[in-house]
Amino acid sequence: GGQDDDAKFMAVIMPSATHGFLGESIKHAENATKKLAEENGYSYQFLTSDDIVKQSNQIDTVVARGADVVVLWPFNGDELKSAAQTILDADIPLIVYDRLISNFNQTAELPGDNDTIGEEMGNYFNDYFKSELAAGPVNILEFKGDNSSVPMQRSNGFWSTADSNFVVVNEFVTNWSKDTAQIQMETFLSSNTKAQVESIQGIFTHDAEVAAGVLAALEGYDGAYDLNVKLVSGVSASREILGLYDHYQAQGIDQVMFSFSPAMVVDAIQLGIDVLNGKEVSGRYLVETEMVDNSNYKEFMKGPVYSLRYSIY
Amino acid sequence: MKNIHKSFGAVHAVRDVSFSVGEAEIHGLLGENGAGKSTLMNILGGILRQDSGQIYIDGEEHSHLTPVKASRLGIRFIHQELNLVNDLKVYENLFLNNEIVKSGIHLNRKEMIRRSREVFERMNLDIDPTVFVRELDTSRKQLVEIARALLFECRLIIMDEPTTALTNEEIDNLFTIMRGLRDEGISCIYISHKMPELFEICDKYTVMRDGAYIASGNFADINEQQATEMLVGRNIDDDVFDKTDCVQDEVVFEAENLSCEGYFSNVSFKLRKGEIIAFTGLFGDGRGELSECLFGARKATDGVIRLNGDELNTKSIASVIRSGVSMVPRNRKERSIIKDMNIRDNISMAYFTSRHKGIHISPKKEYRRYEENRKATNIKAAGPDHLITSLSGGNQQKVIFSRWFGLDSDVYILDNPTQGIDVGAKFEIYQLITRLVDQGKSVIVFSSEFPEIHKIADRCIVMYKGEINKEFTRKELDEVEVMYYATGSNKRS
Amino acid sequence: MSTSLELSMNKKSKGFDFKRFIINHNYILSLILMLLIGRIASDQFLSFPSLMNLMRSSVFIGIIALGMSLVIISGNIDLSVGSILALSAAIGVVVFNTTQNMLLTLVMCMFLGALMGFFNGIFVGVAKVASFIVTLATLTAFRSITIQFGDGGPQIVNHEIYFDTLRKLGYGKLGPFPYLVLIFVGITCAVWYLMNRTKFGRYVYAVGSNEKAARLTGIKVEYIKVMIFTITGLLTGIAAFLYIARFGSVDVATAGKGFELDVIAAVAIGGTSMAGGRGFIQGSFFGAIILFAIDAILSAFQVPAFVTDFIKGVLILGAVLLQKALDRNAE
Amino acid sequence: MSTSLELSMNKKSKGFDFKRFIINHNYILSLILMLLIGRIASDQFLSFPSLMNLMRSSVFIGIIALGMSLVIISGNIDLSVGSILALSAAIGVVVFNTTQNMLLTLVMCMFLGALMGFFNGIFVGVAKVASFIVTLATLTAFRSITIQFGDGGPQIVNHEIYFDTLRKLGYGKLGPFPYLVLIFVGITCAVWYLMNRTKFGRYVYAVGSNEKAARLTGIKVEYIKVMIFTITGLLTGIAAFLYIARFGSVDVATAGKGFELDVIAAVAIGGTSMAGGRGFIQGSFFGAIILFAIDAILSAFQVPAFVTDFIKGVLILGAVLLQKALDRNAE
Ligand SMILES: Nc1ncnc2c1ncn2[C@@H]1O[C@H](COP(=O)(O)OP(=O)(O)OP(=O)(O)O)[C@@H](O)[C@H]1O
Ligand SMILES: Nc1ncnc2c1ncn2[C@@H]1O[C@H](COP(=O)(O)OP(=O)(O)OP(=O)(O)O)[C@@H](O)[C@H]1O
Ligand SMILES: [Mg+2]
Ligand SMILES: [Mg+2]
Repeated sequence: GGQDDDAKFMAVIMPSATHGFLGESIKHAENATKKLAEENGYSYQFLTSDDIVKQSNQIDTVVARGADVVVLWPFNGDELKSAAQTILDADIPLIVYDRLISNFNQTAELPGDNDTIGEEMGNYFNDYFKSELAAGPVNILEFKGDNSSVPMQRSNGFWSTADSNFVVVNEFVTNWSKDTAQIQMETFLSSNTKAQVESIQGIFTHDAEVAAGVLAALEGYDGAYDLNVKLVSGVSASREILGLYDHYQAQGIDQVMFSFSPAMVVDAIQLGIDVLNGKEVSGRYLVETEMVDNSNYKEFMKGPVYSLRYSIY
Repeated sequence: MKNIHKSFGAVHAVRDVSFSVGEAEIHGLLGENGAGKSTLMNILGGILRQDSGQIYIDGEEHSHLTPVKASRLGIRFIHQELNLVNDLKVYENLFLNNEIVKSGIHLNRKEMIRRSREVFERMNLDIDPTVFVRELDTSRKQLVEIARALLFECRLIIMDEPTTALTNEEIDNLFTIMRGLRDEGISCIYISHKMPELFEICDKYTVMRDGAYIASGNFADINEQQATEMLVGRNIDDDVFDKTDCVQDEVVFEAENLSCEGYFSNVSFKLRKGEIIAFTGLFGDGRGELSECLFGARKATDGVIRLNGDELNTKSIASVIRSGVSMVPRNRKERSIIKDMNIRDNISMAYFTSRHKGIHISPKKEYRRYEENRKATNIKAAGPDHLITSLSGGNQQKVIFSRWFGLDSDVYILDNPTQGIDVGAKFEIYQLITRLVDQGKSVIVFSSEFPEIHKIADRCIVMYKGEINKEFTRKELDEVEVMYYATGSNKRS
Repeated sequence: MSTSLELSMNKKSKGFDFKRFIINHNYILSLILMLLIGRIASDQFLSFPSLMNLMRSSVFIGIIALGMSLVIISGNIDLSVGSILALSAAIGVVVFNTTQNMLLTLVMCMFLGALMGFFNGIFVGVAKVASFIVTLATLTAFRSITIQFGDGGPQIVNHEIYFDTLRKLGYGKLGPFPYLVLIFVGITCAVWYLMNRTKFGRYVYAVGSNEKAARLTGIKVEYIKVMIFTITGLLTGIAAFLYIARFGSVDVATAGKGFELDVIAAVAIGGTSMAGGRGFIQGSFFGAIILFAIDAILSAFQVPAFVTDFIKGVLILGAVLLQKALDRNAE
Repeated sequence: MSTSLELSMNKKSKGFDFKRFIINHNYILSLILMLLIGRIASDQFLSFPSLMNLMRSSVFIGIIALGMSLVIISGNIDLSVGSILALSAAIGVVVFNTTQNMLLTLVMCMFLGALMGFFNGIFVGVAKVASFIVTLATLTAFRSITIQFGDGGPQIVNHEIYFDTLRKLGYGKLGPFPYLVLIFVGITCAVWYLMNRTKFGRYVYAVGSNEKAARLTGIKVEYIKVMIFTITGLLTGIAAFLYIARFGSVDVATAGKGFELDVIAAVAIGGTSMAGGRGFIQGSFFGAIILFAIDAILSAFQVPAFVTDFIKGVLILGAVLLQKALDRNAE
């Protein structure tokens, strides 16, 4: 929308929907862009792409079109640095969302705090397994999102705080997919030795969908061994996973999710609008994350983060 | 068929042809390459739709035929090119799209195999219907193709050059069956470039030239000479072929105890400068493999090949070509034609692999090479940049000859060089071959056509079951004798 | 002539040819090899429940691989299966949530799958565009529709009803056999029958081996191609229904993503020639199981996540090379 | 016979055949169409800088597409190019950070690319495994090595040095022409020369058109196939170097992911037959540009995010259908 040539012009550039979290984020961002820009009488362009070559081309295009502000969710922070530099070189304010661009002077950034998420999760595991850790090694499994930088940060954060008595028996790359995670978990349970299967006490994952797959596999297990998994963790406290907290607690499995709402991208769009409105915008706005476990999930579902996320569905 | 017209773009392949076949008659259809025979038959078989004209079957008009309709009307078609599915079994091919089914969908394999056996018995053939077609030889594939036509009730069988890959004995078998069919009231349309066959089997003839109807009548009323003149439209004196003897003493090419396990063994011969040796024999004599071994296209398991006294390096085909041996392979479509390429590149290809220095190609030189070859071999083509597939069969073969003649090799191996080409084109190819030996080259021809061997060969080597059975000089050549040794009759008694 | 004929007949042995059998069906060899290797890593590996689990994991890839075999035997390729699965399943979830009728959901999934396959088939068979390009385009387009349909978020089967209905199908067993495995075996038999005992099957081979010859016998090649893609879509639709039953939700962005590569790998491991014309349905069945056996082995040996893909690539190549080696030996 | 030949000769016009030209080179038509459509959406679309932008973004896909054309003309396919790009580029970054030598980095990228291509070529040409399967396996395996090499994290060119060296190449211009575009055009000309004015080019066409006949004219088919894949790897290596220059870092997990599909789409849009034997190098050049023109149009028209891929799929199919339609009209 908005072909009015005199109006100020905001460009929003995001990756395309490669997994559920991005899909929801795009939905929120597209809605917010349209709504906020129209309310304020600005024109806008909302773009998604599926690799950095296209994303940097989109940057070139909006720079050439004379954007007045760019809100960028880089495909990969560092790979987009060079392209993002052209935005700054053209004296266009730049808001960077989620991914970190190292050594960079963007106008403002809202990095997803993936390191902190990992660290907090490590701490939570330390507390949860306090007594077991005191007794000796605690075996866990790790289910990664994919091999890109976001899951790397979550893993690194986790292992920076997690007790050295935690032992990863096996790790899996799920590509953020519930079905892949579930099949991987089932395969683990049915193809490893009794000692290994029974030794697993905790499962650390990077995503709520992935956690849901792991939990489904545990629930469906009908093999001969005794499972001892007590805790499954994940990121993004989605409606679906929260709905299963009681269900799995009844089976003796606790969950902990760190909220990471797809609606947070709206804040970045708002900053872009603020720039156009002439407000001073600069610095770093950390995207807040909240710990949600069996003890507090009901309050969380009444809170603002949760309700904003599901306000458009 | 009345007033049939058919054009392919610019080519008016069939022009106002009318043609009729009576009951219980074998009707020979004659014409040069590209005369329009296959096209006319494809119209009758429902594969092509005529531009105009009518088709009457039993007096009723059926002008919009499809292959399915045609076969329902009792027309069976044996195509000029093999049309079998290599990855299906023989019986499955025979019944393809005519399957026998039980309860609606279930294939009745037993019945199909039984009926396949029956038809092979009738044809006096020993082919197992449950083997895959890909495991059969060309000749047997052709026989399967024929069997497919005989399998079902029919009124008319169209045979478009059914005998190109068959041995004489197989041809005799086929003729016996055809006569049997005629006695049952079934008619045949028989297309062939081989005059003796036509005269032997056919009752009536129709001649086509350049897509037009020329004449028809009874074979009893004409002789081969007249038939040839009709179809060529000019006078060719076929028998007077000036083969001068230009054999010199020097041995150019020599094979010693050459063997290839499972195909042939202990083949030895010496080829002299300016000499033409013909290899002949029957199915399974290993000639095809021998020709490949001589060219380095197949690894011999034992023995040596010498060229001008030195052992020939058969490590790669390229090295064989570079040493001075060229080969025109059999089965042009499969082994020679590079179908997506123009005529010029098709000619130049062997030159590139063996003679060309450096990597750069100069189009100018390519055009010159094309022009020289076109003149030398009398290729009739619209231009060097047209696809080779736009040419008629005979002209395609001349392009392939040109590919090799330009190399100035010492030895030429010609494997079935005149397959499926007409009398006129054949004549020109014989002239090309004799011109080679006039220039002091030596030639090895692999052929199963006796008239051909008779015309050009200085010596003829007859193979039987992978071994040399007999050698004839030009003077001793005699068709009956050749057959005697080719069938191995000497070994039996 | 008779003598020369005998010569050639001698070489072809009659009756059951064991060597030939192993060469044609060498995927059996590969599977046994994999299972033995797995057994080294873990004593659980060859147990019956463990094998059942292996088979149950391979159901989705496996059922689609049956369809893909038809496509590949006919000389084509279908890259869009993953997207077909996602769209059929996403709509299937909505249908189920609305009607709570399993049969209707199944029918809907099958119908949608078949429809998308039909669409591919029209472009390949009738418009005669290379199947690689058609399905490359629809791979993108169908996924886009799915995401649009799901508004970017997951489609989830109503929790309570799921446990009482679909989940029973996805997790339940008949005696020791999971329903999913029984269905997989059943569908494999049906497709095997289709390809080996009906006219249609013969036509698929004929089209893949020699399209021109097929056309000249009066086979409607266009129609066969449309059918092949439609059947593949239909089978993918069934897989989509089972997917819902097993996972209870469909993430519109990731469900079925990249399946095409696994499916094609399964078909190739099963011995079907990429050039068309030759292949065995049962090969694709085992090919899918082998593919998941590779995963299970890697899991049992606790291979690090980053390395698994490397080893997987090597093993796939190895399985296909084994085929080639056996085939060459035979000549 | 002579008369019928003359007849056919008369009808084939000599000299320049405009209609034939448009049919063969219809990608030009597609491109013009795309540009005009884009012009409707935005008056800036046809400006010179905007066109340069378009070309500059198509450089990576475009250079790889040149190599892919060889592969496809020879009747094969290469799915591993994205992974080859990632591994070459990842190691290239390390080489550059260590030596700060651009030339050495380029050479290293080219060498690594060629090596991986050679590896593919050996399996396809010598071991005679279907290229689809070989490169499907190496697609996975090379990526796995890359991730292992980069330890899962991005490889980043040293910040200060990057801005003084490589970035100048990636962003700089010679007069109005970006360096990248000039390099792209240069390489296109080189590959065009290779395919149209050297023996090697003729061999590639011959192998794709009729492998058996090619072998019998003395062409070493195995060697040609190995060369084709090696050259494609080499070109991908060059693209990897330019990738470093333009982006300054390589994400080992995602760099080049899915490129193979874009590359193949570019080649197909450029009019190269998927069946092998036929195609134009310049077609792939324009094909890549058309592919990015489609993206640019979608951006210009502000198509909703979830729908872009759908339209893209439709447009790719449309471009290939246009080709078919013209081709059929010609008959
Ligand atoms: N599909 C086609 N497209 C274009 N031209 C064709 C086609 N089929 C045949 N022709 C042309 O039509 C003419 C007649 O061909 P046809 O195959 O009927 O000849 P023929 O008499 O059977 O020759 P031969 O003895 O070589 O088999 C030839 O000039 C040929 O090039
Ligand atoms: N181009 C051809 N033209 C005609 N007939 C052919 C051609 N090629 C092969 N044949 C026939 O096909 C059959 C099998 O040929 P092949 O070369 O494979 O066998 P072979 O063992 O060499 O015996 P032969 O030399 O008698 O063909 C033979 O009957 C041969 O005459
Ligand atoms: Mg003919
Ligand atoms: Mg002919």
